[in-house]
Amino acid sequence: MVLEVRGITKRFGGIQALTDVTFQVGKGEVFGLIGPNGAGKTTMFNIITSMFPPTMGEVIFMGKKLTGLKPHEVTEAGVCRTFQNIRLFPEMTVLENVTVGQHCRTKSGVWSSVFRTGAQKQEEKSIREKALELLRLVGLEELQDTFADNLAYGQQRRLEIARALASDPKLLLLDEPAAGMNESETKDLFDLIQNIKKLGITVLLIEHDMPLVMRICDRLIVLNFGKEIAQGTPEEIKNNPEVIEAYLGREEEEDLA
Amino acid sequence: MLAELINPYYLQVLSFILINIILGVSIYITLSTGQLSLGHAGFMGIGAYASAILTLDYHMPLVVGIVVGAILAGIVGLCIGIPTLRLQGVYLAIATLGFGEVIRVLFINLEGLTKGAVGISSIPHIGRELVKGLQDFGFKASMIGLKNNQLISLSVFLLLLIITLLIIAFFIRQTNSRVGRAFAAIKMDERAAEAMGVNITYYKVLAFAQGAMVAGFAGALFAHVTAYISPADFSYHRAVEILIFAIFGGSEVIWGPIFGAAFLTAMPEILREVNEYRYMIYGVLLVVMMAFRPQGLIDTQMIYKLKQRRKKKGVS
Amino acid sequence: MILEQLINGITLGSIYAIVALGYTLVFGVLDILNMAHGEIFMFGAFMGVLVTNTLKLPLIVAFLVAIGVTAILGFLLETLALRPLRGKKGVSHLAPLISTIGVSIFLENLAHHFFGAGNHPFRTSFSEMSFQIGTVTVYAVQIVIFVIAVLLMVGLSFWLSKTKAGKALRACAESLEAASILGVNTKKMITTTVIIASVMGGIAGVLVGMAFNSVSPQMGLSMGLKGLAIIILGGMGNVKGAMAGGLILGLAETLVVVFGESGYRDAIAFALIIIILLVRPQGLFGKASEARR
Amino acid sequence: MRKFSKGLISLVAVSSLLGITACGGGGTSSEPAGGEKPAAETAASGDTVNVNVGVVSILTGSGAGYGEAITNGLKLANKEITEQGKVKLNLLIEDSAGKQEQALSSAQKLMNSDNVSAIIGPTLSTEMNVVGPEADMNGVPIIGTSTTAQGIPQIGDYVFRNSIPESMAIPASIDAAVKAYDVKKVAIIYGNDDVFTKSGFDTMKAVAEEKGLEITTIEEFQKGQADYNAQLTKIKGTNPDLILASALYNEGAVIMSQARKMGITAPFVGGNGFNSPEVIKIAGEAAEGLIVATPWFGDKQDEKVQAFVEKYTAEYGKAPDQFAAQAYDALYVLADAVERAGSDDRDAIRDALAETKGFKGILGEMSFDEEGDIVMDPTVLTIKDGKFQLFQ
Repeated sequence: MVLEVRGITKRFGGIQALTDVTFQVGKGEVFGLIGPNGAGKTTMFNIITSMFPPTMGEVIFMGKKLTGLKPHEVTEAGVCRTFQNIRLFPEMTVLENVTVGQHCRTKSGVWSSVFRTGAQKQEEKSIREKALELLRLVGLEELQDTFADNLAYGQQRRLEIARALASDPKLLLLDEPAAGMNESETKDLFDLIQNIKKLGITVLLIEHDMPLVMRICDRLIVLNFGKEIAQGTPEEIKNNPEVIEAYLGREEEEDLA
Repeated sequence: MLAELINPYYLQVLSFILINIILGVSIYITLSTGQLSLGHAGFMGIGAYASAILTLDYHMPLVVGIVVGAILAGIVGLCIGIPTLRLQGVYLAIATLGFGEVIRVLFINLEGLTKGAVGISSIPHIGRELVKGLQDFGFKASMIGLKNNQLISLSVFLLLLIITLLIIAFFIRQTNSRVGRAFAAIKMDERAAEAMGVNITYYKVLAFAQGAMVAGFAGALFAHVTAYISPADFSYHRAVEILIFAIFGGSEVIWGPIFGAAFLTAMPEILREVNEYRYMIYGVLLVVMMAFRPQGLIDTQMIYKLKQRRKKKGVS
Repeated sequence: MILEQLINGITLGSIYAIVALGYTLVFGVLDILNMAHGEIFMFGAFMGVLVTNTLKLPLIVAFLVAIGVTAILGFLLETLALRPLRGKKGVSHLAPLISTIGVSIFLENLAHHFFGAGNHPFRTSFSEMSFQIGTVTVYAVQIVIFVIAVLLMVGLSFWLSKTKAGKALRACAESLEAASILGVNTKKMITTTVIIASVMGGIAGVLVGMAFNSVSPQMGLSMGLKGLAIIILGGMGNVKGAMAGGLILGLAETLVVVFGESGYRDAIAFALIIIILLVRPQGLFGKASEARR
Repeated sequence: MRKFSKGLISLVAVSSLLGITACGGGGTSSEPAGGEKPAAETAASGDTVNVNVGVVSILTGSGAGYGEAITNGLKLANKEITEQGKVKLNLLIEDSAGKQEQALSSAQKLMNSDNVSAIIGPTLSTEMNVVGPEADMNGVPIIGTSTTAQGIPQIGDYVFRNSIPESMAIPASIDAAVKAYDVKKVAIIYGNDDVFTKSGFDTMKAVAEEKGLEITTIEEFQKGQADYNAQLTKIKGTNPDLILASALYNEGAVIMSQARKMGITAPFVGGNGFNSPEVIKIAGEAAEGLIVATPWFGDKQDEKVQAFVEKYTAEYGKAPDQFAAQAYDALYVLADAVERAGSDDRDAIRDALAETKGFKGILGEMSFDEEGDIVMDPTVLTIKDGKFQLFQ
């Protein structure tokens, strides 16, 4: 197992955001995390990446406990994420954004940077090469010198993925990557996720675009009001009466189509 | 020819500009991780007092005094930086303001060490010491056709120029490196930087301590250029003045505070009438800059465009 | 002796509290530290001097003029220095702080120009009124200051919690966006808040002038920094905390003198800022959750 | 490296540009920089000695009031000196804004661009601490007219002052007060964050100890404080016969006002900074009983003094204070020295200044001691019936 989420419960003040959620993600899987708005999906991401601690439960990644680590230590361990409400570094160029992603895989400090040691120069060169390679992967190579702020919406989503990939993750957490994308962009995203999967990277995906989810995910978990209501393959989920009810009750019928 | 060009007055003004540039750089470093410090006058004071006391009371060489002063300010910055890390934005600014004032009160009250409000006078002067050193080697001002005071002012200026250029070069290189990118990432989006594997605690404390150290360094130089310091030199107004260098010139790129410090220091010399309204202008400047150009006159876009233009020219 | 010192401390503390109330109101609603508050306070004090000493008009006129002028200053502060920053893309949360520092520097030096650097006497027959309790002389001004401080605190709490306008204001404090969706005219509410806060500063200014017979352009900075310390002590945006914090600081400063360390009197406020921020950033009376990070 | 050299080029460009503009701004002065002694040539052309005198004073900012009085006093003196025609002094006035850095820049300008033979000023002791050593090193005689802190004349051979230091004023006034009121116990209150009040306090404490007076308490206050009640209540509790207050008149007047209101009736002794007619304006009746020692007494029954007061009032619309008077006398002392030196040579003027003995000015009779400090007997004054009077 790459990721084991064990009995996660999270309370904010009086609000129960997550209740005893447990699931496992196998190596190389694309695992979907779905549910209506406010179901606690992003909260789950925040707990996995240690942005804040769970009230109860723990997260194990490749046999290592993530709970209690600092967020950057989680990234170092090989878990990286994107954000639902895109959080790029707006005043950096596209290329620079990706280089920041490589931060925890590189090590030049103040002195080697200031004195431009051989090792540092070598490292800078390889950082750049790798960043360009990743931009090629997401199709933004042409725009490398553009400020991230000036990118189109879909491009920003892809840049965020490239930036996350730069940290050499074994597990990639994508938070609604298709949100706001048109049909052709969504198709490109589908291909991109397939490619990421081919690289041997496990993907945990939050997404509202059900056709995309059903096509790309190997397995899914469905949350509603912070509780698991179903877990299984897309086929099993589609036919689960509880899931249908949860979605029907929220007038989002077509989402499951 | 040379003798007529070298006017101690201009060199004096330029020397103060250089010291203020170093101060501008010091606040730039702190700001480059998005931390606003109103305590830089305090760090400057620590550097100045430490160096003055070491050279005057303990007869240490100037170099030792200045370096120890800077390091001490850096250490204090470290000690302040770590606990204040959990404070954000406004709260950090207020805490540093409190720190700066406490330091000033300590300067006033620790009379045994600092001579209180009366201040420390006859601090060894960089230029005079340097020229004395040269004379010991048998070098005299008249040998290059200068008067003694011209040589003194010239040596102060050149020394400060070299130091300033080194500091600027240091931080330009740091900015264009992994460390600088981490700083910038933290400034733009702390949470995203954290998620990308940047140890924000480490880099924020690093930036804070570096800023404190550079401010302390500038303070030590200041003490040895004016040869007299008193607690009033390191008040809240000084902290605001340092901040204005960065706010006016711009805090996104290092050229911003450099320009800000140079322009605002030279302005009252060139336009003496401005002096009367200097602080009123500062006040209006802060408000106007925040409303119309919060990033300062010189920003990333501007530098970027300049670079693009140069690139194009290179091609054609 | 100690009784007299207590009265001194409470008087000073009440003044601090009135200054801090204005601070805390703006912070509570707008999340902005108004660094120019001290200077608005100073202008209020100068209006008092101008009216009573220069124009020889009665004290009540002084209060009215001070209220009027500080209200205008508050309005200008909001429209010129704060509103342009609001909702603008890419403006950091530090911008209003810096902008109000700008206003404070400007006002301090403007006062220098208008009124000169020196202290101005503030003589009114009212400030001479006193009575004797045992061996202790109590001045009417001291009582008035304390009463006004309490009234303002109670009034402000009542207004915030019970009246419609106050509720709208608190809605603004929760979330400007949500308040405007709920139909609150946020622009008007914000302007009102800044004006009320400024007026409270103005009133405090006149009271200080009366109590200490001294008004100078520099008093704004010193009082402003004290006010800052108090709201950090009492919890940002906390009305009762501001009152308690003011009294604590006033008494602490007086006691430091009593125990013979008057040289550190000014340092108390600054040391308090640091200690409170590090140990209990939500302030003595704030709720812990308010100050996450 | 490329980036670095680019930076270097732009910085050099910026600084040279500033240099050029600074030249443009500075070029308005009467003498071009460079030539060894341009003034000497003009001096040779006439019978009278023609000398450039630099003035560094606060013309802008919070201390501008002092600077105004000083420059007014100087201008008035210069007008008279020119009329007398024995020497001709060209006053070149530069602003220091009360800041050390700017005072130093201004002095550098005067010494190097304008080639002055002597400097009067700067206004504050803090400024003199920075400017003095530089002037001394350049061999330019410099006279402080308002710098009263300890150690000023000791900066060097070229540094003089004609303002009486606290170490002269305070013993005189304490002496007088002790005699008149049979003082045994004194309380001290002083501003601990200001150079002048702090050094004044040091003197007060030393004098009180030397005279065997019991110090009941020492209280401190800080700039910008409006409330002195806590300190005064404490002083009141110790019931002193005399209160020594080292404060600038702005704060001092408020302290007296609050003290009297509290029922403290003991007389006050103040330092140089406390001595101003403004005290009466601010504190009103509460100012009664303030004792100060001063070189300057405007109501003195002396022809010279009255003539000065009359002329000054006619010219500037207000009565002169001690700063104006000290500056006025300083320029006369300098003119006297220039006349004796007979040239604009800096060293000659210095030597002549050092020999000044028994000079009779509006302040009284004064000399310089071997360190360049003033020697004279100050007058002790007290505030009575709403004005300064001789203390009996």
